[in-house]
Formats: sequence, C-alpha cells, structure tokens
Amino acid sequence: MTGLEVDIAGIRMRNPTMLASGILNETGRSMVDVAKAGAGAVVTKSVGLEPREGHPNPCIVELKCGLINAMGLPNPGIDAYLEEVAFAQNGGVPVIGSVFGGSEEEIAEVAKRMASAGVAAVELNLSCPHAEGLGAEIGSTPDRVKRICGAVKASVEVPVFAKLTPNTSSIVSLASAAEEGGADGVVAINTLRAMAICPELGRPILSNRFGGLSGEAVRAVGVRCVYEIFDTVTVPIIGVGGVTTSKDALEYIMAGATAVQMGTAVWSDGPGVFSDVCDGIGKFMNANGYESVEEMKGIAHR
Amino acid sequence: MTGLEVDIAGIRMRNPTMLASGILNETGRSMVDVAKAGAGAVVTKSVGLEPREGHPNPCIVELKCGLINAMGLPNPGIDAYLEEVAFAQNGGVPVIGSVFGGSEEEIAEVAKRMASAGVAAVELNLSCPHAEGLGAEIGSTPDRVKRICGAVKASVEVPVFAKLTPNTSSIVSLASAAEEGGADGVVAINTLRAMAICPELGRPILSNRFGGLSGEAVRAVGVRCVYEIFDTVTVPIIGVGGVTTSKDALEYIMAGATAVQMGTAVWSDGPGVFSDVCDGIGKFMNANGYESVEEMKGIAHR
Amino acid sequence: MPIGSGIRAFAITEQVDETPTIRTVRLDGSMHAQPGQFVMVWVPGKDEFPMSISYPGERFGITYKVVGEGTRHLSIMKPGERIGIRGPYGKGYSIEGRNILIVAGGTGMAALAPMVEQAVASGASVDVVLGARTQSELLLRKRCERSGATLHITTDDGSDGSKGFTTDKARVLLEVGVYDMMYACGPERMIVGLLQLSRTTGVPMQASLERYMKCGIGICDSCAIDGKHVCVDGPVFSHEVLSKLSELGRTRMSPSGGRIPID
Amino acid sequence: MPIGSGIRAFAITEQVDETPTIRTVRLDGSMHAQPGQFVMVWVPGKDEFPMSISYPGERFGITYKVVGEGTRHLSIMKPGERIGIRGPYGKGYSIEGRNILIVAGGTGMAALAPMVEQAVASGASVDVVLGARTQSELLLRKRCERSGATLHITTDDGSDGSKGFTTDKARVLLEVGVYDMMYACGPERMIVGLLQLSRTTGVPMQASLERYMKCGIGICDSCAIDGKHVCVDGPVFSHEVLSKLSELGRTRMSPSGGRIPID
Ligand SMILES: Cc1cc2nc3c(=O)[nH]c(=O)nc-3n(C[C@H](O)[C@H](O)[C@H](O)COP(=O)(O)OP(=O)(O)OC[C@H]3O[C@@H](n4cnc5c(N)ncnc54)[C@H](O)[C@@H]3O)c2cc1C
Ligand SMILES: Cc1cc2nc3c(=O)[nH]c(=O)nc-3n(C[C@H](O)[C@H](O)[C@H](O)COP(=O)(O)OP(=O)(O)OC[C@H]3O[C@@H](n4cnc5c(N)ncnc54)[C@H](O)[C@@H]3O)c2cc1C
Ligand SMILES: Cc1cc2nc3c(=O)[nH]c(=O)nc-3n(C[C@H](O)[C@H](O)[C@H](O)COP(=O)(O)O)c2cc1C
Ligand SMILES: Cc1cc2nc3c(=O)[nH]c(=O)nc-3n(C[C@H](O)[C@H](O)[C@H](O)COP(=O)(O)O)c2cc1C
Ligand code: FES
Ligand code: FES
Repeated sequence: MTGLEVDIAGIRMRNPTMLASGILNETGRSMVDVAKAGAGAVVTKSVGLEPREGHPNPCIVELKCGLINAMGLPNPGIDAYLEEVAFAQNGGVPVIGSVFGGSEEEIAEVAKRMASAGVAAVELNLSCPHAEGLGAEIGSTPDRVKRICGAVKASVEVPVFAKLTPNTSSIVSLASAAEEGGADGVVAINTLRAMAICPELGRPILSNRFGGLSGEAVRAVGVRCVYEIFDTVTVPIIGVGGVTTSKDALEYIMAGATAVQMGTAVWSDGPGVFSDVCDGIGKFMNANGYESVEEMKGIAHR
Repeated sequence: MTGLEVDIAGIRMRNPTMLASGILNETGRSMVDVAKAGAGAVVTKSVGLEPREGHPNPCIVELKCGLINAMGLPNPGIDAYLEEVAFAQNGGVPVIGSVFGGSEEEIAEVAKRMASAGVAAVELNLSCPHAEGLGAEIGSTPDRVKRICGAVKASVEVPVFAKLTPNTSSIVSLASAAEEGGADGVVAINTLRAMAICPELGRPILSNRFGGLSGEAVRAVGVRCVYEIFDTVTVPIIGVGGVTTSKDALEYIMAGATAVQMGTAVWSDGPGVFSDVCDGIGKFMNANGYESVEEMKGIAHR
Repeated sequence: MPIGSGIRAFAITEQVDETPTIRTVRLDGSMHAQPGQFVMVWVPGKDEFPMSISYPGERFGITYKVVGEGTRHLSIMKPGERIGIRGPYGKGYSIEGRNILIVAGGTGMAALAPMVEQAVASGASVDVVLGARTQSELLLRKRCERSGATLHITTDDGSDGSKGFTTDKARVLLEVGVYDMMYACGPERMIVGLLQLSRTTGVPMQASLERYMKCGIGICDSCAIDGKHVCVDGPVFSHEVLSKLSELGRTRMSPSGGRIPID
Repeated sequence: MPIGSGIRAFAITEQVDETPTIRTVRLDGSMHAQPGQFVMVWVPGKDEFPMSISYPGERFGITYKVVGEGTRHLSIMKPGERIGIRGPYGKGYSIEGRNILIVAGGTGMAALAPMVEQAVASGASVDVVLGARTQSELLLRKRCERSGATLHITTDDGSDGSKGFTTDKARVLLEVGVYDMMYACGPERMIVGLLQLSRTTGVPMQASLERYMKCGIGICDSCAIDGKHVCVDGPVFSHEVLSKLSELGRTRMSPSGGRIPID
C-alpha cells in the first residue's frame, strides 16, 4: 500500500474515503456517481427483509453544524434492492452492503442475500437511533452485538463490519463484543440521538420526534470513539461522523481509523467532497513525509 | 409567576437563565458580574474537598461549533472557595453551589460545607467526562446516582440538583434514579466525551487527551435528553448545552426545562448573552400570547 | 448545497380558491426565489411536502392542489395559523431569449406564473399555453392575462380554448412561430411530449420535474432520476439533461425506494 | 469573543538568543496582531502558555524567558520542529498621541517592541525606558535603537545606563517632558509604580498585565482580576481600569484558583 491506497480486512481501496450508509445510496446510479466523484468505496443504504417506507416527513432538520435525520430506514426490501447493488458495481470501487433487522436471524438472512449480490463486505447497522426494534435498540448491549456478529459470520463469506452506536456509556465494550463475535471490522459512529423543536409551532420538527445528529457537530465525539476503540480492539476501524475536510479525515486516521466514511458533507459540500478530501490527504502526506495512509494510522496514540 | 420569572424547587428566579458550572465562576466577582449582565441565577464552579490544579494546558480546543474542554475540575478546595461563594451573593440572584467528589460521603461533605455558605441549592456534578474517579465515572449507573443523591439529601437542607451525563444509553434511568434518591431537580446535560487531534503534530490536543464537547454542537442532544427525562420524572429539569439564542432556550423549555444554563455562549457571545436571551424570550412570549415561562414548559409533548 | 437556515414558521394571511381543487395560501413573510424554485411545506402534525413558490417576494405564497392528507389539512387551515417552511431549494428556470413559449399543464402554472411575469418584464414576447382537464381548472388564468403574455387555452374536454392537450397546441405554435426557448411544467407525459417537440423543432427547453421528496437537500436519494436529484440538480432541467434521463416518463420511486411505473 | 480558528501548527524557522536567559523563536507563517496581543503557545507533550507576539507579520515570533518546563522545552526545539499556536488573543495597545513614553521591564520589551516601531512610524516622538537586572539582560536593545526612538537604559546593578529601576527613570522623564501617553509592560510592581506616576502627573497610561491563563478565551475565569479577564478584556488595560483593580500588585490566582500574594 502506498500513497492513498488502503486495505481494510482484505478489501483494497484506492483511497481511504467511503460513502456512508443512508446518503445518496437508494439507487445504484447515485452510488456509481459518488464513486466517480472520488469515493474509494461506497456503502449501500441500510436494507431489511421487507419494504419499509420509513418515517413520514419531516424527516430532516438542517442545523448550523449538522443535520438531524429520522429517515426511519426506508428501503424497498433486500430482494428489490439487489438490482441497485448490482448496478452500483459499475462504479468500479468496492460496494459494501449495509443491512439491518430485528433479530440475529433476520440480520443474518438479509446479510446472506446481500452477499449474493457480490458485495465486498457487509456492514451491520446496529446503531440507527430512531427506528423501533431495530438499529441501536438491538445494538446497545455487548452481548447482543456479539451474538448478531456471530450469526452473520456464520452466514456469509465476505468480511463483516459492525456499525456501532455512540449513544452508550462504553462504545469500547460494544466494539470488543463485535470483535469477539467475529466481526472483521467496526464502524464508528452512527448518529447521536437528538431532537429539534420549532418554538413557534411548539412541537418537535421530526414526525418521529427523535432523530440522529450527524455532521460537524459530532466529529469530536466520533474521533474520541475511534481513539478509545483503537486502544482495545485489533480489527480495523472505519471512522464516520463529521468528516468534511482532509483535516477531519486525518483526525480519524491518526485516532486509529483505517478509512473514513462521509455522509453529511455530501449535503454541505456536494459529492466533490470525496476528491477534495483525498487531494488534501495527499498534500498533507507529501508535506509531512508520510508514504502511506497506513503509516499515519493511530499515531496519535504514541 | 408571570413574565420571565420562574420557580424551581422553591427557588425564585427573575428569569430562566443561569450561568453554567465551570464558566466564569472561579471568582465571586465574576459571578457577580454575570448576575449583573442578566443571569437569573449563577452556578458556581464545581468544587471538591481539597485543592486541585486540574489538567495541565492545553485544556481547551476551539471548534467551529463549540468547545472541547478538559479543565479537570481545578478548584481551591471547598474551604478556600467559600469566600468566593459569599462574595457571589452580592450579585442579587440565587447562587447554586456545584460540588463533586469521589464517593457518596465525600460529595455529601462538600455539599454540607457548600450549603453553609448560604447557597440556594447544591448541584451535584455526576457528569464531568474527563476526571478520573470523579464526575461521570461515578455518575453513570442509576444505582450510584441514587445513593449519592440520598447521601447529599441527608446532609443538606437546601434543594439538591443532580447534573447528569449524556454519555449513556439511557439518561432517563439516571434521572429516575436521581429522583428516587430524593433529588429536587435534574440538570441535563454535561458535556459529551470528545477529542480533537492536531494532524500536523500527530497527537491529541488536550493534555488529558479526552475532554467534553459543549456549545452549539450538543444542543440537539441536550434537548432530546430533556424531552426524554420530562416524560418520566416529575422533578423540575434544568436544560444545558448549546443555548446561545432565545430560540435555543425555548427549545429546552418546550422540551420540558424549567430553566436553562449557559456556558459556551459566554465565550462566543460574551456575558451580554444572558440579557439577549431573556429579551428574546420576552418578545417571543408577547408575540405568541404566552404569559409565563411556566406555560411554555413541556408543550412540545402535547 | 449551501447550508440552509432550517425551518421557519409563517402565519397564514389568506387562502384563496383558484379552482375547485386548487388553492393559494399566502404567508406573513417574504421569500425571494427564482421562478421554479420550491419550498418544503410543513403542515404540523401531518406531513411535509415540496411546493413551488407561486408568489415570490413579500407575502409569498404557494398554490396547491388538494390531493391527499397533507394538502387537505393545509386547505382547512385558517388565517393566523402557522406552517413551517424551509427553502427556497433547487435550481429554477433561467430566463433566456426574446421569443418565449411557456407550457403549463395542471398545477404546472403554480411554478410558471412568476416565470411568465418575469419573462414579460424582461421585454420578451411570451406565448403561454395553459391547459387543464376542464375550464374551471384553468389555473391562474387571470394572472397570465394581466401579465401581457399571449394566452392559448386548451382543455381536455373542450370546455374552453382548443380541445386537446397542451402538447397539441404547443406543436402548432412551434410550427408557425420562432422561439428561442420553451419552458414547461406539468404532468410527466406532457414533459415527455414537449421534449420530443424540442428535439424535432430544435427549440431548446427547460422543464420542471416532480419526484417524491424527503430531505429536499440532496442527501437521501429519494428524488433520484438517473443519478440526478430533483431537489438540488432540479427541479428544472435543460433539454440536454432531460434527453439523457432513461427513467423520464417511465419509473419513479415510492417512499420506500422501490421503482414504480409512471401512469 | 469571536469564534477563533483553533490551534494551528507552525514550524520553527530559527531560534535566536536575545540575552543569556531570553530567546526569540521565529515561525514559518504569518500572524497579524496589534502590539500587546498574545498567542497561546503549545509545546507538544509539555505545556501551553501565553506569550506576547514580539514579531508580528510574516515569520512571526515570540520572545520568551526560560522560567520552567514549558519554556525550557521550547528552547531546545530545533528549526523544522513544530509547535501549536492559537490566537492572536486579547486587546493590545492603541497608539495615541505625538509624545510617547514607553517603559519596559524584564521581558516586557517582548510585548512593547512592535509598539515602539509602530509609534515611531506613526510620526510620534518616542522615549523608551528599557530596564533589566543587569546589562546582559537588556532585551531587544538594538531593535529599539534602530527604530529611531530615544532609548533610556536602566539596570538594577548599574552595569549599564542609570542604576535603579525603570520607574525611577520614568519619574525623571515625566517631570521634565510632556507626554500624551505612557505604555508599560513588566513586573507588576513596576506597573503599580507607574500607575502612581500616571496619577500624580496626569499622563494617561496603558499597561499589559500577566495572570495564569488556561483557556485564553474568556471562559475559565483563571486569569480574573477583579472580574476583568486578562485574556479578553486585556492583557492591555487603561489607567482608568487599572486604578480600580483592588487585586493589582496584591494577589493573583494559582492554577487551582486559590489566591496567592504577588511577590
Ligand atoms: C419540486 C416540486 C414542486 C411541486 N410543486 C407543486 C405545486 O406548486 N403545487 C402542487 O399542487 N403540487 C406541487 N407538487 C406536488 C406536491 O408535492 C404533492 O401534490 C403533495 O406532496 C401532496 O401531498 P399530500 O400529503 O396531500 O398527498 P399524499 O396523500 O401524501 O400523497 C398523494 C401524492 O402526492 C405526491 N406526494 C406526496 N408527498 C410527496 C412528497 N413529499 N414529495 C413529492 N410528492 C409527494 C405523491 O405523488 C403521492 O402519491 C410539487 C412537487 C415537487 C416535487
Ligand atoms: C498575556 C501574557 C503575555 C506574556 N508574554 C510573555 C512574553 O512575551 N515572554 C515571556 O517570556 N513570558 C511571557 N508571559 C509569561 C509566560 O506565559 C510564562 O513565563 C510561561 O508561561 C512560563 O511557562 P513554563 O511552562 O516555562 O513555566 P512553568 O514551570 O509552568 O511555570 C513558571 C511560572 O510561569 C508562569 N506561568 C506558567 N504557565 C502559565 C500560564 N499558562 N499562564 C500564565 N503564566 C504562566 C507562572 O508564573 C509560573 O509560576 C506572558 C504571560 C501573559 C499572561
Ligand atoms: C440522511 C441520513 C440517513 C442515514 N441513514 C443511515 C442508514 O440507513 N444506515 C446507517 O447505518 N447509517 C445511516 N446514517 C448515518 C450515517 O451513515 C453516518 O453514520 C452519520 O451520518 C455520521 O456521518 P456524517 O457526519 O458524515 O454524516 C444516515 C445519516 C443521514 C444524515
Ligand atoms: C470550560 C468549561 C468548564 C466546565 N466546567 C464544569 C464544571 O466544573 N462542572 C460542571 O458540572 N460542568 C462543567 N462544564 C459543563 C458546563 O457546565 C455545561 O454543562 C456544558 O458546557 C454544556 O453547556 P454549554 O453548551 O452552554 O456550554 C464546563 C464546561 C466548559 C466549557
Ligand atoms: S429529496 Fe432527498 S435527495 Fe432529493
Ligand atoms: S484564561 Fe480563561 S478566562 Fe482568561
């Protein structure tokens, strides 16, 4: 691995940036476009067994330094979605399939079907903070995380990444549990459970009332989580949350991330943000004498 | 109570804004100045039994939408600090004494001495995210929170407020525990555990590495916490985290807060922020036909 | 995709019946926008949906057809009651040329009315084709007449103007007239028809599309059409872009992201 | 208290010995600041502390006395190594008047050197009293001489200039000269002495204070003096403010917030 290339659980990426789940990945075509815009890999939307409309509108709130979303895991069901996954392969970068479900068995089943579409890995959404009986509601205890990872590992051949919630007193114990369950990597962080109220209307803005905070606002929390996890687990870490500039990505990498994902930055800066971030990382490496991204990984622990 | 006045656990405040603990409250004189600038009450710095220098510098990081601090609970010890508390009474607004400690007994003892200086209430810092053996390290389980509140209640006559950590999967269970332990109110939220790394230097900026995120970045998390707590506990709630404008304060009040505290806004907007926020609340009430702050409390739950 | 200002609440100043099924709501505030841009309209407790700004500027307004729960609730709200608005969003029409043809079908005139006025004000000669199912559904007709544009009415049932579709009238006009640009908003099959005319006559075109929208800010992908996002890349697209859209007139996405055929 | 830009890393370009105990470090970058403003200097892994900007502009620099761990570590850093800087912070000197007296004691000239140059450049007639314990510790003497100001040296031990304190020399100058403004930076007892002279002679004064600083941005209260915050209300204060400070020359706060007497 030299320059911007990275290897994560055997998946080779031309650069350490990925599209985060839930952003511009309802359609295969959008994922291809994001790949063309420079992402090193794309994660799909989180998909379940059956079609789901998600929460009614309003499902997004724009803040000064981020977004709150309560999409509620809308998706057409894994079988219909496989067509989009197949199309996404045209982007020429690894496609990672994000899946969710209400039980070990269900998640394992969705993961299995997802894997059949030739994804490079599956990412388990154990962390959505606003969907009843799903996401963080089943991913907040180490025991459950371990069992889910174990079940999925038993059903797919590709690497399995567990995406973890920061809405906990110890993300480290969730990461350790994922590793014990056999996960090949952990993804941190999903959104922080949050709410916005419109004073004039005297009510929460989101139809679901609660949503997940992302963007600039959460970066320092995400970097902290990755730093903590790196001290404890040995599997690779993918950093997510508030990455908009190369400096942000470097914070995650130096905290211990092998790669980073970006979501909200696609809103604030457009899909060009992937190549901007990669250019910035490249320039930083030149200016500071680093020859590979790997070399910078976790150096803030020295 | 009409207009901006509020009553919280029997403490009458001319308006619903308070200075948050740890901000411009090392000296009595600064607290008086903040009271003169318009705060309805002032909370003192968190104080322990013995003098403590806190963490070495750097102990603050400026972000685009907030601060990360790792002051590390510096304080001259309760006995020396009582002089500052006494002076603070000259501000003409209620003074709330914030205390911390490493055990039930220690916290109860500091609270007792604090109460002797004539504070209107004591606030228990069970939530500082960056001090070993203190704050959140002892305030993250319901059981411990309940016992600490019980011990303090047994040692002081004034109302007791428990300041809670958002770095948990359920702030509601901490709030319920505080209520069960006899707390007269809960304060939410303290800072989110966070980190910033300087890429050029390849290391965390804070000497303590970990710190607490405050300001704009955390408001949506704080509002969510207050909203959740209001659904469960009956004691009054004081909302903290990212309040800078009257709109922000109204979000907290409508989520269920009786009053709000401000810290980081003193940095971004100066101490004049207290009267600005109060003016804004007053104008909003006039424009929207509310006659008291109380009337707006929790209306986002309708 | 600049960072927006979030939801703002506005009081309703009046509700005006435009047709038996279409109303205009005016709001106590101002909103400056290009013709063709839209806002997300939050009817508290009910729904949030995209609507073109039919009256930009002071006391701005939107003109909506009652088609479901959200719009029905909006229609029964009284002056003084408040709704939430975020935006303006998206890319609107850009006014180009001295001879302009504007084609509006159904509620399409809601988006195009400010365009008609601004085109006339720019000194252009403006022909407007306004079509509806029947006479009583002709939207904002008086406003168009007052603007100084030349109005050509079509109705499906022949109750006013020429019987037939807007595309029929547009074909005739394009055959005899010389136009620099055609602007359209209406049902997708109308857009498809006009795109065909644009191709054969060589008159360039800008048309506004509709897709199910959730975020409105280019992040959720629910309004995607061949990788373009109606909320940020549109809703107004040029004929160059429109000609490349394989999904145009064929499929759209449901709220769950499944593909459904366009009727 | 505007929102700052956070810590930035700068490479050291050179370290220059100014006196046996004081060095100047120049950095690869630019920093525009008023005379008297300061930066927080982060010596990675060691400490972060406030330092006046002694060389503003391109290749900016600070001039520091080695007094403890942090400054000692800074002093052994080599060109190419990097430190973190945040700022500029605080309120500096405002240049006023045609006849100016500048009084610098100890490391005080670090803050005042840019002031001397700008005052001369403004066309004012500038007298500078530069004092130190002994001749070898006279700071930035050459730079003052080159500036065109009139230099008056004092040393405690009489090894150069007049024997005695800067306050003694300032008294003499104030008695014979006519000054519009006096500027000072140095030990707090010097400031107290000059404030007394300012009062008796009626010459207004601006002086820079030092207090233990943690945040540097007006939030932690550790630099408080009678409710003023040296980091944001100062470090430069006018004689009006200085005269009202009951703690001036008496007490300061330790890192734990306890009050300790000023030596
Ligand atoms: C850019 C844009 C501009 C529009 N401008 C106008 C306008 O000026 N006037 C007007 O009458 N209509 C306009 N529409 C259509 C309008 O958004 C729908 O009629 C409205 O959402 C119906 O809401 P409802 O709750 O009453 O219907 P529902 O009962 O929720 O649904 C009825 C139908 O309305 C459409 N719809 C519902 N929700 C949405 C949504 N979030 N996004 C897109 N379509 C939706 C769907 O086709 C659905 O099948 C516009 C749509 C778009 C995308
Ligand atoms: C606004 C301002 C401007 C200053 N400008 C200069 C300058 O241009 N040149 C110069 O040599 N010195 C200046 N100082 C003093 C300088 O900050 C201290 O000498 C330096 O902090 C010592 O650091 P250390 O780690 O070597 O010492 P330590 O061993 O940590 O402590 C030695 C002494 O230095 C002082 N000190 C230490 N840390 C701080 C701190 N965070 N804030 C304030 N004082 C501290 C204390 O008096 C302490 O007792 C200035 C101070 C302030 C407040
Ligand atoms: C609109 C939106 C939808 C999201 N949907 C999903 C999802 O379906 N599955 C998931 O694991 N994370 C989802 N997330 C979380 C993101 O993948 C990411 O973890 C989070 O937004 C933090 O990264 P960011 O700050 O770069 O956006 C979503 C985020 C947003 C903003
Ligand atoms: C510099 C600083 C010091 C703080 N010190 C304390 C403290 O000593 N005790 C405490 O309970 N909270 C402390 N806090 C947390 C604040 O009281 C408050 O809970 C938090 O900053 C969120 O509010 P804000 O966004 O208005 O700042 C501190 C915060 C900051 C920024
Ligand atoms: S509505 Fe979400 S991307 Fe367009
Ligand atoms: S150093 Fe913190 S207030 Fe001045």
